[in-house]
Amino acid sequence: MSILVGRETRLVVQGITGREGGFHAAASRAYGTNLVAGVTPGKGGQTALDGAVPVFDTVTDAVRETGANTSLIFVPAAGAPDAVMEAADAGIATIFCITEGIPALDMIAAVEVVRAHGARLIGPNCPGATSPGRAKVGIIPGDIHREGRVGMVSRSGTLTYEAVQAMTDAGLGQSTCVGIGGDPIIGTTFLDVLQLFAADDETDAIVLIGEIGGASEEAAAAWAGEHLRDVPKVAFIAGRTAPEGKRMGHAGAIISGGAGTAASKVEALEAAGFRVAGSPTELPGLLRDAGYRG
Amino acid sequence: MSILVGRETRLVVQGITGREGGFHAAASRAYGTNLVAGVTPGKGGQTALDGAVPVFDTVTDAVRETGANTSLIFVPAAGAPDAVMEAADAGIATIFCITEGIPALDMIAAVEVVRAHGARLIGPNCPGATSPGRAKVGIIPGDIHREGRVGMVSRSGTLTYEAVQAMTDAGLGQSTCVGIGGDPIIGTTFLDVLQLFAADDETDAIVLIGEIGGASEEAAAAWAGEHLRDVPKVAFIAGRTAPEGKRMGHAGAIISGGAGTAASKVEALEAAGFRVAGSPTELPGLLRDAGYRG
Amino acid sequence: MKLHEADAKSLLLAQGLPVPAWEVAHTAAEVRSAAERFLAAGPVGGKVVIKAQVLIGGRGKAGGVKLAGSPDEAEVIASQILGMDIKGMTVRKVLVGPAADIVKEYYLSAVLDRAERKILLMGSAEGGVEIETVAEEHPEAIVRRHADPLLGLLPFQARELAFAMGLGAHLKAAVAIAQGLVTTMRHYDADLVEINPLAIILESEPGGTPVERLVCLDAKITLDDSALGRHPGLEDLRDPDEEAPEDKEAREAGLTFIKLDGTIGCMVNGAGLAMTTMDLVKRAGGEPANFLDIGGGARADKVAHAMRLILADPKVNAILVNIFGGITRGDEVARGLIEARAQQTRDVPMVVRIVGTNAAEAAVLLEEARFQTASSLDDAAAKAVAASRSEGTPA
Amino acid sequence: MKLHEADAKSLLLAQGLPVPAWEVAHTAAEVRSAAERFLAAGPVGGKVVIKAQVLIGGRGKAGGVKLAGSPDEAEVIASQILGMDIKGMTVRKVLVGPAADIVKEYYLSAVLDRAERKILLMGSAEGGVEIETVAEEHPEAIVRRHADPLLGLLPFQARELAFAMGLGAHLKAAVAIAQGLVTTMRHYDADLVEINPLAIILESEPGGTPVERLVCLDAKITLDDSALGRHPGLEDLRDPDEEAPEDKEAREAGLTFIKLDGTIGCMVNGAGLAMTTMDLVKRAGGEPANFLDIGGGARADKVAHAMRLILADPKVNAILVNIFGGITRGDEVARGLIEARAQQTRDVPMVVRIVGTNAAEAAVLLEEARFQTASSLDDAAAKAVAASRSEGTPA
Repeated sequence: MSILVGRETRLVVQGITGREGGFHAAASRAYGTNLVAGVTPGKGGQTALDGAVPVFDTVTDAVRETGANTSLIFVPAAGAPDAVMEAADAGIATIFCITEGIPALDMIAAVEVVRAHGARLIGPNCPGATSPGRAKVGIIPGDIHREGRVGMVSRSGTLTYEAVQAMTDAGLGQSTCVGIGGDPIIGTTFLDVLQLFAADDETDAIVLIGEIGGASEEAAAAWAGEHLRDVPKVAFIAGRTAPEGKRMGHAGAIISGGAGTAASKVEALEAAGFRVAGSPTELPGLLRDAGYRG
Repeated sequence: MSILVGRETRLVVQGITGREGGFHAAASRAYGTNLVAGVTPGKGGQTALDGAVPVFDTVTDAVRETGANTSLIFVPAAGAPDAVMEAADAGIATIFCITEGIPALDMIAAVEVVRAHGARLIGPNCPGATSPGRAKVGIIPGDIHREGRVGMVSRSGTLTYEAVQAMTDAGLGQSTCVGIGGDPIIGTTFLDVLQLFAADDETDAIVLIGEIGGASEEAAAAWAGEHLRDVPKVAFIAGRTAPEGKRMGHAGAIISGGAGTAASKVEALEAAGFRVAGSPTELPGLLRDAGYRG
Repeated sequence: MKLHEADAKSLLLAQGLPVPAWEVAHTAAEVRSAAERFLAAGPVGGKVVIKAQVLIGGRGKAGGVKLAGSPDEAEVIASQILGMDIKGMTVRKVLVGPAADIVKEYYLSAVLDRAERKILLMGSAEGGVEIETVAEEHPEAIVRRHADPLLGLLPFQARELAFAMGLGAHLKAAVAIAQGLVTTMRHYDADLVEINPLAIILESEPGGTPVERLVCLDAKITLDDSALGRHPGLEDLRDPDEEAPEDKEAREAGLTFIKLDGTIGCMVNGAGLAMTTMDLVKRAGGEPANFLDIGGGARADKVAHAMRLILADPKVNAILVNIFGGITRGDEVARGLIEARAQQTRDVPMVVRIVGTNAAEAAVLLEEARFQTASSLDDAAAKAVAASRSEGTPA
Repeated sequence: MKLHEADAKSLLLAQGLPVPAWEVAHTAAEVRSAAERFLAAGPVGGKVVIKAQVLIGGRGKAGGVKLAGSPDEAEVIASQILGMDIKGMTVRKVLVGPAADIVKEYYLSAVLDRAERKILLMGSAEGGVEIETVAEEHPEAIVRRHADPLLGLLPFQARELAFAMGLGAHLKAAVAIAQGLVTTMRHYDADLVEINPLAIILESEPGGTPVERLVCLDAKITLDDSALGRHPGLEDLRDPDEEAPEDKEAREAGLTFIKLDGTIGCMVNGAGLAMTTMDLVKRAGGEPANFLDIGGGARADKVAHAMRLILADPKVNAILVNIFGGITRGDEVARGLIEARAQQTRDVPMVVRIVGTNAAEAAVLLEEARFQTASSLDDAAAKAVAASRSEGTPA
């Protein structure tokens, strides 16, 4: 088993008739993901991807007609929190929200509704997840992956790809690669993903890609130090040289008053047994140093 | 065991320093209920009932200091829904709200919050519950009861007393008597209470006191017809002669368009095996006719 | 508290919902001048509609809704409708507006769902008829969706409702209206907000091109009486005809009083027990003259007030007082009865039953004052009916 | 987006929170006349306070907050503060108001709690100092309470917070302020609403009796940039000094640009990768001249725009372009670079790395145009640093 996405994934894409939605729905499907439906209010009854995928007006309709269990959301920011709640209410178990630029307070309510429904949200402002050779849900380029047993989690987009590529180039395949998103309020944290990897019998090593700001790397490290003692694990933190008080694009990447600095994160990770790389390209070597033989 | 209140009850009275709160707190205590605390914001550190009961600023404080598990609320309507949510948030398991005149939509949110906390709300606008000989939480006069094995549930106030008195006069004691309240939005319904009685090994017979309006008697009857087939059970419905379209005091007691009439309720109850009395005084006799030998 | 259509429409409009123009008129002359204005604007169908404003259903069937093609005709029709009696209610005002060119009618309402403890939205493509009729004849034609108990009607819930009602072609308007119903309900603490019909109508754009629009053609709102205190302005919308003067007096005194047609006055504490008392009076062969709940904890003066209300009805020839003391103290009630009898101008036989809190003290007072008493409720009802019969109908 | 104290106070006032009077002044003369008005009203302490309005902490220590007892003194002080440099920010305006007679200071703020995904209220009886200092030295002195994620800060939550902060004697005001902070946060989509100090001050009633009142003496609000689109009026409150002109130009072009002090211009897609690129430049011995994220899916014209921004900095003597195509197409970026070079007036060595989507097409274009390329990020950083060194600092 992989985590979050896999052969059991039955995917519905919300916003499938939009430019990005259509493009990435096609790419996910081309990768082999079981794409069963699309949703665009008002386009129910039509099809997408040249007739291959039925489009519904509501997620409830899509779930009822196709048994979708996973959703991928490309709805614009103004409607994205509603799309997330719609998916949770329709019984979708795993919801990926790619949309960026969603006001943080809108996500507080959406995350709470998802939690009340017992569903899981990944994102928003995330690139999705890929379980190489099984399924890809999101916008991570499919060809950078290689099948294997390293679990990777990151809150960046392209930096994730960089790290995945480095692993693949070094011959280290991945069980699942998850981008959790860089926004202040996200559905699934580093800690949540580490817990999933810990319970996954196909994941033998961990790569964590963090960045400055917030305290989620520290929280994950604290848990890993206790529960993942014997798992080979490496990390990379972006923003070591970022000046204090400046916001570097991601809402998450702002440092103020010493909390959330690269130094504090590196320290926490090393204390928990992570080897911390100075460049993404060093990750594979450090993982082998940590005893990973995959 | 009785239901809802009993020897395990550790009661906190919210609004204990008010006139009604103080009066009924004293009466509940005099009955033998384990009254452990009172709450009035701003009066924390004082005592109530002549020094017998410590008063706290918040329910959280009361729970922490006294282990209260049941709350009785006499807070005025404007603050009562907040008091209910406070109790649920503080970890109170069973919340009785006596307050009347609470706007219905306020209760929708409060009931949802209670549900989310896994707590139980009885009322609002209810007289509370008594488990004769064990505990009394609310405003039902204590001396009308008699210990026994009949479970009684009603959505009226004084009509409940009338029915309880009739039972006691006839020598039929009660396991627990519950007034669920007459408002449109209440925390615990007839159906909920019947389910509790069904699971209670000290309740052998059921008395249900309904009135016109709504459909909660019908819902309870449908369940009882299936699950309480062999339990002796009787009912009384008030408002058989009430004119259509007039609101008879209780917000709950309004008939329109044929739904919620006394006739529909009597029919549903009889179909479920209830014997329906023409007067509260007939309840004991009918219960004996139904085979109850308590 | 029920609102008139025109007032309900004002509240909907204030919440941003689409409601076609209207005016309220109290005289035929006002109707004529309103009709002139609306007809001058050239409505699509060339007519105005005149609708009786009464707080009761079925005014259409009763002839309370009519079309007029000219100011003259409007005036004539208005003079027929104004003053008309519809199920016991006198028409004192009418609503005048352009007659809509209806393409299709729908039904949409927001109500309290007591079983689920949520706001329930009910919609149907079978509009223009009573929802109870649809519920009986085509239950499958009714679409139901609950609003989120904490967040209200979310956009996706409104969309689901709109699609299920077949309003996909008017999605944006349908979503706004459905959310607007819940917003209206929450903003004004309404029990019920009903649009029947919600209609697609044909309007002409400035250039003359016909265009379809989804609008609220009729509106019914019932407010939660318990919440009126925090909406003081809404009290002004109360129709004085909705309640009898004595009902109003009672309400202002903190009593709940509803006048009925019988001869036996009833004074009870608690609504359920009051209804039960009426039921038992009827069962014993009598006819209750009123429903009267003095509420919990009533003092002597309130009891005396209640007695004056009962005696104001000339048909009353016997009185049954039934008090089960809990919060209410029996001796207070007894004192109120004694005080009231001292003031009353007309002698009516009275049967008093007081049990519960301070019943013993009450019994002493009642005996001293030589009231007829009863122990059980059945006994009290029988005695009151007997007293009423022996008195006969007063002149 | 950070707001000045005066603007933050305006938003709090609009939400009904108690904020003592103030005026904003841009010149010493304006300060003098404001001081005259406030002193004429006879404030309890007989003084006015003059506070530098800068978007950075520590202005008090820097001498940006002073008291004055007369209009003359106010004018002198204002002329000292206006134009003052505080941590690199020039003071262009000041806030003037009556100096409060402070009985006790508290701290209260509403912030986003990322871990819990809720609004977190933090309060402390240790007001007037930086909360970070309190957190380090007396962590037990900080009270925390989460608002309900769907309902906001409920009254009981606000009461718990107030009691825990020791504000039981000012319960009603403390509850209103705590709830008001959350209301303000939700109403304007703020990330942070901070009152430091929240203070009990002594005021004199009309009769002259001194009375205690809980008020917001200072206010800091940070708005969520992602939500500014739905609060168009708030954009006017942006301090033009908060961002450099090139940062603003970039923002308006949909780019994220932050000017730094180094010599190597960076153009990257994605914030995390952009920071990583900077880190690797530094690790290779260079100094990045900027942070620049062209975002996802950037087209050729956006890339050209980004290049102009980089080259506008005369210190830039080498450029590193690092693109990992996902949504972004490598060939689009390559075309943008070629277009930009055709327009540029100054020749700067450039190292380009493009991988991911359409990287092969990009490679062909870049080779034709004779760009220096790199395969790995480390390689690209090393080449850029080498290029920068060989160029030296331009004149």
